[in-house]
Amino acid sequence: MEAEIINFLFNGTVNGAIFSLIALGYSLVYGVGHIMNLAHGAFFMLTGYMLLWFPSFLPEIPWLIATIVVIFVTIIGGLAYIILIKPLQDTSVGVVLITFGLAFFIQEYVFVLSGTTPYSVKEFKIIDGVTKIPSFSFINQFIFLIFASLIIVSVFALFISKSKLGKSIRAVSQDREAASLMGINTNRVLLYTLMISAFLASIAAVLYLPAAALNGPSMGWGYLTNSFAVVILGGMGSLVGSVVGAYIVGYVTSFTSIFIPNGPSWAHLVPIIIIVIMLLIRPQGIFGKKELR
Amino acid sequence: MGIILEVKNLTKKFGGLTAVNDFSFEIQRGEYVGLIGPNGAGKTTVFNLISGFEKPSSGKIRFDGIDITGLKPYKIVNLGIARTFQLVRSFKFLSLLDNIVIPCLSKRGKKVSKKVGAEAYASSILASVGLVDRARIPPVILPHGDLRKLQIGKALGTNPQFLLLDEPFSGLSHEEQEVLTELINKLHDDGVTIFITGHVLRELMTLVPRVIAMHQGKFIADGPPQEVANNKIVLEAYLGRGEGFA
Amino acid sequence: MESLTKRILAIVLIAVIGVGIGVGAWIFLAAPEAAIKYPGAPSGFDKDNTIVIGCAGDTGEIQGDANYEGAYFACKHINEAGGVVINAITYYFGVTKEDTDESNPNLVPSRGVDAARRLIYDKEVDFAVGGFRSEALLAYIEEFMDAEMIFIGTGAATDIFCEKVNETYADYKWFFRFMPINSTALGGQILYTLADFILNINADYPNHDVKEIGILAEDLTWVTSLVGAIKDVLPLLTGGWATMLPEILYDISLSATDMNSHLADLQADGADIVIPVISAQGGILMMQQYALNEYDYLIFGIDVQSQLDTYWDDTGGDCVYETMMQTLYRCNKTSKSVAFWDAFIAQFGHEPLYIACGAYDAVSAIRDAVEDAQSLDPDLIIPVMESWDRSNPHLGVAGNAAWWPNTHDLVAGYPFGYTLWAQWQPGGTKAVVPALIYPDVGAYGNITTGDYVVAPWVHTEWS
Amino acid sequence: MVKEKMKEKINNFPGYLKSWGTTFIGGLTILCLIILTVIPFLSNDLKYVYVFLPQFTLAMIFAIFAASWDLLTGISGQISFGHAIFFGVAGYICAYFIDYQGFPTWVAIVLGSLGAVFFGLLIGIPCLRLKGPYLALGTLAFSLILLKLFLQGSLAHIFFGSEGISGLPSLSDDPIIEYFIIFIFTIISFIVIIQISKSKLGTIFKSIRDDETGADASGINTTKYKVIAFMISAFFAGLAGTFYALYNTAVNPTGNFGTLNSFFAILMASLGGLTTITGAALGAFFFIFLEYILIEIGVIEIGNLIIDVSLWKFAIFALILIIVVRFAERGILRPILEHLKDLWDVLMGR
Repeated sequence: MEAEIINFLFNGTVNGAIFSLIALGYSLVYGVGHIMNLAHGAFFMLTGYMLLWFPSFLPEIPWLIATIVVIFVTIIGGLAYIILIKPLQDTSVGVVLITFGLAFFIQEYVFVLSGTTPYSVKEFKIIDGVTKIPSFSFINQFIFLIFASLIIVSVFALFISKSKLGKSIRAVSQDREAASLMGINTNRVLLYTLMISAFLASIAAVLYLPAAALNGPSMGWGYLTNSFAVVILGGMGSLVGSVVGAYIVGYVTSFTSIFIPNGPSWAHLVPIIIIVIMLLIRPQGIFGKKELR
Repeated sequence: MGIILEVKNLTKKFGGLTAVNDFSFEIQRGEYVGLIGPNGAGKTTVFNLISGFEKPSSGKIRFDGIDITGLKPYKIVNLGIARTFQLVRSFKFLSLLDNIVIPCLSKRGKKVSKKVGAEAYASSILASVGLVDRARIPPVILPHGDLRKLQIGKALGTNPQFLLLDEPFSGLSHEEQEVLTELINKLHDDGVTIFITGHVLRELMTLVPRVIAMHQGKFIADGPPQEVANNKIVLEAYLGRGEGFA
Repeated sequence: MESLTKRILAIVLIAVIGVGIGVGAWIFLAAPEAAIKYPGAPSGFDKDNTIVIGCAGDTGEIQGDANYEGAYFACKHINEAGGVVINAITYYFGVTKEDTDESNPNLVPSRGVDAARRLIYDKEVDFAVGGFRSEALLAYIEEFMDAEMIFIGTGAATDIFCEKVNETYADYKWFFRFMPINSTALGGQILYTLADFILNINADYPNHDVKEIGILAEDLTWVTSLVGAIKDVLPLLTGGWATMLPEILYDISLSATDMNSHLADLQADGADIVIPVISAQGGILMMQQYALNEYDYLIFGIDVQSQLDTYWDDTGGDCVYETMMQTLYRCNKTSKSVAFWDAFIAQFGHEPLYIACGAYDAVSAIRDAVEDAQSLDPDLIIPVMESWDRSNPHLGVAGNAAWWPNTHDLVAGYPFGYTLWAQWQPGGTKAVVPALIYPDVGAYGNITTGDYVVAPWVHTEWS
Repeated sequence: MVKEKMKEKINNFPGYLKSWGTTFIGGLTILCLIILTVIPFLSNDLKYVYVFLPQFTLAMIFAIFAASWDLLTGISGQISFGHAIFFGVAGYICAYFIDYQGFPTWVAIVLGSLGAVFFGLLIGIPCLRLKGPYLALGTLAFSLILLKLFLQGSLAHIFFGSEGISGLPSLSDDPIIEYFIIFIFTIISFIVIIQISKSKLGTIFKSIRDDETGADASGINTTKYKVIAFMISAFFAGLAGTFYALYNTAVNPTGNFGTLNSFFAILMASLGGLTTITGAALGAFFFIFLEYILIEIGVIEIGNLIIDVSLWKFAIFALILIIVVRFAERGILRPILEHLKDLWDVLMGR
């Protein structure tokens, strides 16, 4: 029982750490631009596959490749905004459709290049090995992930509240028109927001996937659904909510998987059920403003 | 004649803000009443509460003897209250005719439109608001004045006995205002009770025989325009905001 | 005047468009006729003298390619040996394939139906082999049955096809399964092997009781009956020694933390042996986390991906000490096995997947059946194939194929259809283990090629 | 009164048809119908009958499906990303009644479609509170829940598991008869959907799409009509779903509930141009035949480079969706049709 509780807490925390990184960017983009970016999970997945592809033509220095990949995905996020999202950002349907198309395209592109076979990218692990206590062993990379996630989230919070760009991001998220009247280039702010969001998803992948595996091109959707659950739970656009929501979803998933009979096969339904319940009961989320109509 | 609308102790709170505070008034059948107050006084909220688009925090609204507090908008419309919006709304991809066919298809609208058919009835309304020659075009290309007329046409489609007009004159040129005034007067002559808002007093003064004034969500005065205009509190309310009568 | 020129112009334009569509359609419909080729068939032979084998599989994915490779290789061997003579006419074998796209996680069943129709009506094949994903095959199998064409399954393990043959023989008699043995039989194989294995390994470790058995399986239909069988029967077979832990059925869209928590869960429950039942993506993650944490149990079960020779690299060597079912490896499973294995690697540069072995055996069997029946008529061939029962098996590279006449399912169990157990050993080599389970196989000699190695961390723990 | 009107309509019908036939849209429709009627008889070639012709059948099934999506999203403004729910549920219900209860195929088709209507009600009511992208998300979540429930092996005794239900009878063993059955149903479905969109009901749907508050203020019970829109759309999606199940003679979770099906509906309807209904048919034919062409082309060899075009199919579809949504809001096919119409007008000397 003791081991099960430690197992639940550890894996719940890892889940929370990874979900918070992915959902934070997702929530930011929605909060600032009301852009529901369905390609967010695809950025995560693409990072993983780039880690797989790039060593074949780059010098095999893991940190260098990882850095290049993250930069690459960040740029792709920016390009996606400039080329695809920006012209359509006033129609919510258009954005949803085009980001859906983008996500699907990335998925199929990866499918053509790498098929559905799973791969390992464990050479990108930052810390190898495990830390053992009598009843449980902790994977070091996951421990690192938890701390890295906390640090990144804090730095991000500082960045949003203190930096100039952060302040204009907040201004735009509160009132886009007023912000543009105050001389803020809202489109540029949105561009940076999308790049930050892609960057966070990409960092999440770089930290997490080496200790996991590339589970095929469609794995991005699962993380996207989880981000939805997190963001809907915490409130669209609420950054505190996203982090709290991420850990709630993480622990609930882990709890279901370990303590509920037949739990493992239900665990992946939990986030979707959270989405539906939250949408029906309190669409603005726990921390969200009631701006939803 | 008798009372048609009775509002008692109406209160609406948005979070910490009280938009309408213990507001009460009565309107007789066939009256022509203005609701005045500076910007942000809570006029639109009162309209939203009467027409059901918002639910009051407390208080009662009775229409024609029926308690309509908290009813859904379409049910209130089907009792005979129609409204227009301050910001022009229209079904932008439908033709003007179809824009008016929609209210004619409501439960109350159907009662009168059934005999001649919804489309014929709608085009008669289009004629009465003076847009019949544009029946087939969509509203997106209409000038602002015509959109205001369309709004009233849409309200008329539901065969109302009580009409809520929210700032019908805002953004109109002088000529357009006159045409619209004429239209509203004609409706009043046909027996429709009219309740109208405006934040510029002068416009309403010439139009209505009775005004109700509100400020910061509270009732401050009720009476003929001249009397209300000279009311000290009303003057303060307007002057305090530096708007005046101009 | 002007309107007349416009009109003429319009007519010309429409005519051009019309002619364009017409020509396009003509090229489209008429052209493929000439393009059909049957790889494997010797050149200079026309369609009439070629027995065409159609491969239904997912081209571009390992399973579909393996199916094609196996069939192609068989055709090549048959043709090199002079083809087959029917009524004094020599026939050669050709092979063609259609993409059913069934490995795609976004399965489109109509695609498989379309591929089957192309094989039957466009490529005009005489026999078909293939199938991998049960739900896709369930849709397109009907096409072959409607066309009364013999179809040999080489990849799907579910019992359901053979149940159909049994229930409505008249509708499904054209279906035979060559690979793998059905999932119930797989369960049986695991049971007998594991029961022996548990009892034997206990003898090696006097200080530790190896008896807690966990199951880690993907939550899919084909797993259900298998898991149920293991749970019920394994304790009985070990004389009540083995006890079963609650099984873990995971959602196939798993993430790393889930797999880690399942493995930790099994560790916490005190598992000694864990039986994975995995056909999809889970295996690589399982082995990675297992090797990293060095959990105190052995992995011994089904992990389809680990049959691939690329698995060692895919897991970065983490699959070491995993023991799993393997249809064929380089050993004397039958007298043909080693020769086939070496020739296949020489031809294609990689090891044959179980589907390739199945397809090879299937095509070879078709050749023998055609020769026996002296006809290409399914009605005459089916009785020949049904006559290959336990008393008269058909010798293949992957086993002695014998069918149950009423279900057309492979007879499972030594010496007919059975699977080997192979372990990944340090250095990236695979060995067929353990010697205890496979005694000398008569004329073929010993089929085990290595000794079972207990993972060192488990060895330390148990000693 | 009503009877007289009907009589009048019937008496005027031939004349109406004649005048409709001379309009551009009418003429084109009649031309298409004639082509579709003669196409099955153009060749006796086995490949033509068994491979080429069924592509039309498939395209028509997806045309109904895409049109039903267009009715809900294009006409009524309720964005659905989970249309596969209705498609899959109807297929499963149909398959269940045929395979487990031994019902005749036609009864099962009706039951399947009605089951989809029931699900339209079931999904429609809770989703009423949601708008825009939230509705998209909600419907997507519902479809994912259904997909996962049906996929679970441990629930296989309730939901038939990952292998679904198989061995269904096809509509007919003869592809030509199958073709004509679907053809007739497609025509009926399109007439009904187009008539609905042109009727007063359709006008109300459009008013809800354009301005829901305004519709409310006009005395329209928007809640009721939104649910009706969900139900009508679900019926036709369900009809397509049952035909798809019978076309494949099997149902399974990924194939029938997969998000890909919702994607297809969106793709086809957007390509043809939203709100046009007929555009959905054009989109469906375009995509089915694009796939057919890609498969026919197969593997291209350019020097050492070997490209299997058919693998790129979905990537190409996604790219087309991106381009259409980004650059051609009105769809690709409608502008083409408009150019053709100009040509026609010139030809008719107008």
